[in-house]
Amino acid sequence: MSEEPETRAMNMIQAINSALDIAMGRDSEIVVLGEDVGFFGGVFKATEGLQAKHGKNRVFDTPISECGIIGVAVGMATYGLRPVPEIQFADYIYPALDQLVSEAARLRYRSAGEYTAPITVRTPFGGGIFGGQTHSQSPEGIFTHVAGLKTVIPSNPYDAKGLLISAIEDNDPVIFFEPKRIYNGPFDGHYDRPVTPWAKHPQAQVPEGYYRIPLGKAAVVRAGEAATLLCYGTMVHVALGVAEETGVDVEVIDLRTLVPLDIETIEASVRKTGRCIVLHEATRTGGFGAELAALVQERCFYSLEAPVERVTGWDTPYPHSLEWAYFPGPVRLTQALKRVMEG
Amino acid sequence: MSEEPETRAMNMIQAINSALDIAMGRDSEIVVLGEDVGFFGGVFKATEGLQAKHGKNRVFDTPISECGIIGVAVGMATYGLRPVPEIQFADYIYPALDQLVSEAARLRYRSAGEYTAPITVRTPFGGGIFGGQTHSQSPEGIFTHVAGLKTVIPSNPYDAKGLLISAIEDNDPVIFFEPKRIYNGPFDGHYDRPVTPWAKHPQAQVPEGYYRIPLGKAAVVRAGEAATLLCYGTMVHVALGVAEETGVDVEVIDLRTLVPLDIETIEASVRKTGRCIVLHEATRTGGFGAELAALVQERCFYSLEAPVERVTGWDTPYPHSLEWAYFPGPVRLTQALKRVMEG
Amino acid sequence: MADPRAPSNLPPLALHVPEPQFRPGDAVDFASFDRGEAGAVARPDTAEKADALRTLPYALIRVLDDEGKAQGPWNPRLDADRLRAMLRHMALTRAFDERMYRAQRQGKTSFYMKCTGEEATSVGAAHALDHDDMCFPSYRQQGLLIARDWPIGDMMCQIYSNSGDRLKGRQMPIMYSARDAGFFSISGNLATQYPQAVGFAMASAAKGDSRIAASWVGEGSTAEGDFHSACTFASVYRAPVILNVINNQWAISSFSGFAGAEATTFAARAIGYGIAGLRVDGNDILAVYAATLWAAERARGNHGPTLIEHFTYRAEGHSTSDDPSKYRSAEERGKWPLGDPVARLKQHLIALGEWDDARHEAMDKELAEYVRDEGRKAEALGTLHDGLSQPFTTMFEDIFEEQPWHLKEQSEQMQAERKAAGI
Amino acid sequence: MADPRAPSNLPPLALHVPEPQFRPGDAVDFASFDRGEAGAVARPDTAEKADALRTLPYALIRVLDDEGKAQGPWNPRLDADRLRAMLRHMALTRAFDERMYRAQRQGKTSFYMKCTGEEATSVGAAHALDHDDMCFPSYRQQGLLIARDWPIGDMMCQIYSNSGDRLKGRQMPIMYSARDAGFFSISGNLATQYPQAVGFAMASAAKGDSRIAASWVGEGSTAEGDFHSACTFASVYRAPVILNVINNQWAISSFSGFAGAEATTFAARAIGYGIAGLRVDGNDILAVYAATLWAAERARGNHGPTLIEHFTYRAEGHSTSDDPSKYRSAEERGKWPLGDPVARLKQHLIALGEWDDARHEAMDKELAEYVRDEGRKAEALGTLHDGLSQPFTTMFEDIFEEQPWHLKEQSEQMQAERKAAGI
Ligand SMILES: Cc1ncc(C[n+]2csc(CCOP(=O)(O)OP(=O)(O)O)c2C)c(N)n1
Ligand SMILES: Cc1ncc(C[n+]2csc(CCOP(=O)(O)OP(=O)(O)O)c2C)c(N)n1
Ligand SMILES: [Mg+2]
Ligand SMILES: [Mg+2]
Repeated sequence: MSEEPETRAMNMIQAINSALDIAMGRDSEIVVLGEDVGFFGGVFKATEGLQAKHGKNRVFDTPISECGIIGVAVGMATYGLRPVPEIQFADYIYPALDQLVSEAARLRYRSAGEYTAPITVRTPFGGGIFGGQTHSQSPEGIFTHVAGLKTVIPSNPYDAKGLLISAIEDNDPVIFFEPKRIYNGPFDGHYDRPVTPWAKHPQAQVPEGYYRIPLGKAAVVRAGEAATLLCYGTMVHVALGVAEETGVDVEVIDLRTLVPLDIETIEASVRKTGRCIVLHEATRTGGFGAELAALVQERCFYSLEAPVERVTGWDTPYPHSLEWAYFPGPVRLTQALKRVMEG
Repeated sequence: MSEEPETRAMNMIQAINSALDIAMGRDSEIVVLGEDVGFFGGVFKATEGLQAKHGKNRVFDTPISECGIIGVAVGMATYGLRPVPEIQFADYIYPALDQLVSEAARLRYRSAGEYTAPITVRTPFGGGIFGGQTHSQSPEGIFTHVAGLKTVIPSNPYDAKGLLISAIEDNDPVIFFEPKRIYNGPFDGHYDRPVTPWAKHPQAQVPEGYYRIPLGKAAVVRAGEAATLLCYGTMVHVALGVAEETGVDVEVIDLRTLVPLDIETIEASVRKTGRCIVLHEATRTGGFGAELAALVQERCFYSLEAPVERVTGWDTPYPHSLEWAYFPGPVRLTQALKRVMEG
Repeated sequence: MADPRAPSNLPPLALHVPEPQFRPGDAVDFASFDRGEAGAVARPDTAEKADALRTLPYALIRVLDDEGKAQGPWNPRLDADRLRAMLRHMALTRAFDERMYRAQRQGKTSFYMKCTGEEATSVGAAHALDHDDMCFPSYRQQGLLIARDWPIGDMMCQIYSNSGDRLKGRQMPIMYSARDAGFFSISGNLATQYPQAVGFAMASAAKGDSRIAASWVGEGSTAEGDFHSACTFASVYRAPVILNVINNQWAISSFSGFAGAEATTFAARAIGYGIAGLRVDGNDILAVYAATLWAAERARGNHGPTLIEHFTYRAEGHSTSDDPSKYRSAEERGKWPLGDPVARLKQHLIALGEWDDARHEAMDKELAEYVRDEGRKAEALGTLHDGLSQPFTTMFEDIFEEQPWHLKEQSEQMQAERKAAGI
Repeated sequence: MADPRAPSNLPPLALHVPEPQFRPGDAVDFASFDRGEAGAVARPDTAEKADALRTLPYALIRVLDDEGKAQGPWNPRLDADRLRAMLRHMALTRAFDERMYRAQRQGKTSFYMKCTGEEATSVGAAHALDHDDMCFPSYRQQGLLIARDWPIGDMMCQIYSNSGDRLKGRQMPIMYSARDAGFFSISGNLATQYPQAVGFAMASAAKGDSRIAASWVGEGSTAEGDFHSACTFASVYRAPVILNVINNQWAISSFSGFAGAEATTFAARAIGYGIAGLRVDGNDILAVYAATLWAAERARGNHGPTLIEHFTYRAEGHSTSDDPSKYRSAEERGKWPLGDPVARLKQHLIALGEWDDARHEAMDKELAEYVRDEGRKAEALGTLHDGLSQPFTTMFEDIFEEQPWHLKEQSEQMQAERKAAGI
């Protein structure tokens, strides 16, 4: 959308940092708060330099209270600000759940539009960094179930910046999950191979300036005829990797926004391919993959040649040393693809 | 299971009260705690008389802190007690979410069995009492997504007592959702007709003594050939009502336990009927119905004659005055049944 | 441990489970309660450091004595017009409560909550705040709206979920929202508004504005984590906020001991955070006014937040769903040692020669008629069970700013299904 | 509001955002910090009512003076064997930290956290508690395990997620669980153990047992709602629990001001709940021991909970993922006005004539060897990246007591898929 000037190779952290900086420069109501986000610039460095540039009134550290972080963000939004709180790890978002579910998500509805909560909660999620069960979780399925919240998950630097700017400018509360495994480079699930840095990836060419990617629009990142792979975040790269390795002509759809979902793109693809696999790192039971499978079979039933498969994390906590046995990587996807193609 | 002596007509509150009383009589480690549960006996009277009988060391009021209630319950369980905390309304469980998800659910796993959290969280849920958005929610879909929690939902007094005793005696944390709309009588969704009291219902004949209904086992509450209706709690009665009204020969399955799910009973039924509707009051997107639909199409794909339908609450907060427009009652189910039978 | 020691001869441990003084049927005697003298508590400068205020939370700030005279340094010295306005606002709040309580009992709505006996805590605060200060109330601060002259007809329409309800019938009765009155949307979830108020105040401060924020919770609700978040953030950022705790002694059936009142005062929570804490006679509107004004001045001068405990009594049931005779002595209300806030202000005005019984009676009559008339007008727009007053499709609005496809579809599905079913 | 008033001429509001005294490159001078005199703080009776203890949280309880002499009423008068045992436990903790830190740097595991400079706070507490008192630690209390003579080899195996890891490689390094040592399973979620400790203590009290509970959080973590829940429940039920706050001045990059330290002490939080609060020199193991013993006696006598702030300094980075030179002055550690706990106890023992430099050196050498030997044994059982030490199927165990069908299926699916893929 609109002017895309000078580009520069950025990793995801740099792209997110740029999104925050650019958005703050354009709108003085935007404030950034969270644990260690101020002087230090965040444990992942996503807010680096922002306090020095935009001042302590707009970028500041908080007490270690996720409940308080979201609670004060809602109050700041009531005043007229546009807060962008960071929750240091998605695993630590639960103490804030009441403020998110009962407050931020409900405010517009219960006040019939008198009050709104245009806040964007940034939080790193997902595993693959040996973080054990409390630095690896993917709790998006809790948020997608809550009426009134939007859920956005980028899979590359270009999208991360454009989606984050859209999320911040959106007038509804958005949970913006950042797949921390791919902050520094795309990851196809082959944990035993060297990491490719973003620099080599086309989606790492990020405009320096302002641009938006609309919420609610998926991207077909690989067109294909054989089967539809629905994914987001890190799993996009696993899907693309398996497409290449297996040579199966799959269509890979990066959902980018889970709520509101781009149902049109999904339906069009499954109608064409007749086969579908949904992917996520989160535990399987009740994950967002269940919703995707339910929707696809509801809406494309008569086009389906095989049941919709789910390739997901197991229904276990994310284990530390066994994390590659938990992670739904190429082995699991390849097998599922086989089943779906035969089904 | 086992001895079922003298029975008496009980409503659900009385059955729950009896379960607590009987269980406490057999096991001195069981304690009951929560807001207003002590002297007063709970805002729905489920714990009435227990403090007088079992003493203040075993039945006591708590500060209004759901986080604290579950936190101390986990600690008491560590000591060796078997706490049965009450959360006054399921809508108020969010402040306790971290203690439930990150602690109770994870304890056995993360300590490799050294520590466990055999707690049973009782909480009234669901709408139909003009409770507005904060006394009507059905958040079961959040808990079924969490590895390590069991989720149990009774639909009648007999089951309520037998399931609650099993839940309390279970060595894992259980969230026991009580459908408050049917505390006093079954409810088929015809809100404009007089309430039938439980007394007239066969499942209200409850043994005075000890018995258990195993967790993880569904009940086929109506056998049929035309379509499978998967439901729990209040919706069981809506399903049965529509079966009667429409004369369609549906099979109604009361799931009773959502995790672990009785997949065998579900599969057998859908294989037979070839059609399936899942019902719940919770919001649709990402609700437990999505999991059911996903599972059914995964496992019974080649038996299905029509897509699995979801009859659920809308993706809105539970509205106060429009609650019957939100509630997935007979109108909505009848239409869905028509579609499924035609599909 | 390195070196286990011999067992002690200490007594076995015992769990202390609080028990209120009086239960149903008990004779009530509050003689052991020390009210202190009206006028006895010193009034520190509003710029005083919090360290120097550490004894304040244990005293009870009282202005009106038993003869209705205003005493001591906290006497706000209000003119008679202001006093009469406050009296009227309290009386109107009470009349409104009476009527809406009856309306619920008559089946016109699903639920109601009175604030009887606690009117001073919100009316007094509203008079001391500036009109554009932002209020984050709990569900028992109807007095704020009334003291800000918000139309009671609008409140009634909300309670009836009728066609005049600006909240479109979505919220339970009394869950008002009134942006134009600086009154935040009430939540059913206890204490969530507390950190929100702090956030508002932080935003106002960050912007160099002069508006402050105030919030209210019941003493029972202070146990929630949100209370702690609010106090912590308020202390850390010296937020210009007034955090009110309405200690009306009861939280549904649980007495204040289950929130910690046996061990200390709620005002003393402030000491733990290093912020100012006041404890006022909540049935003495002059004390409430004075304390609020002190806290507001302190906040406006960038001296930080104040926690105010309003010591009062919930004279009626928790709500229309409650029966207090089940858990407390019916005598408590009559023997409450701090009297009734309306009666006490009336006595004060009479003592000043600015009021009399006849005028009071006339006012009560006028207000009852006013409430009745407004009630009729509101009822003409429908009551809860009259049938639905809002178009069905409104249910699917305001979830997001723009309606996404799934809600659009669901809205259409509902309409189609109702049509198919012939309704 | 009823009656809007004229705008005031108060200055605009301003947001206060705390800033630590020193940033990278700053010269450090702690002269303004008032340590107080060793031995100067009175020691109240352990049965004293909390009301009478309200000044204690502002004093700093210190026993060891600058000459290494034990002073005043808090001197626990321990015999030399006990003192040497404590010294050894602290030294072993430090040696263990050193080695495991290096192991992480060598790529043998994913993560490590030291407690350097804070050893006294856990070793001293463990010595003062009874062996069967239950500990609910945070992640920086390895000293508890070591002081309870838990095998360091077991800890190492956990850190390496190797075949000797009783936790089956499921938890991040240092997230120990040791039931036999009365050491609760460590959580990654801050402060959740605090209300759990209170619940344990409540259970023990309800049963008439004599075991008490103790818990630990960092000063940063006191901001979590769980801290408030714990203090509230502890106060309401007078739970026999010791609530420790390890104020090591830093929470990752955020100094204690972001948890409220600019406004008051963390010990003062206790006053807000009407419970006992102590503030001790956390680098003085005799003070830590004495305060813990006082609190334990108080708890065992049914006089209720105690909150203890241990004033100390996090001498190293937050964890192996952290680089403190990015946000604080490197000079802080050296200039810390309360010294180093190992050095101070050593000095004390030497002053008593019960220790000397040669013995100290020998001890350090012996411990280093011991740690190295244990390390080798542990490494023989594997380190993190050696390949997986646990059977894959263990991943699906212990989620529930019995494995339900879906986990059984998933376990089988995983095995089948790996087989199909030839791995
Ligand atoms: C988070 C949450 N937990 C529980 C409730 C149920 N509840 C509603 S009011 C109430 C008592 C509140 O007492 P208090 O704070 O003293 O306020 P009061 O009613 O006395 O004004 C309770 C437990 C709730 N609304 N929200
Ligand atoms: C609920 C939660 N929020 C955030 C974190 C991330 N985190 C881990 S340690 C830490 C700092 C804790 O500081 P403090 O309590 O002072 O303990 P210290 O590390 O100094 O011992 C943070 C923010 C977490 N683990 N859990
Ligand atoms: Mg109250
Ligand atoms: Mg710290």
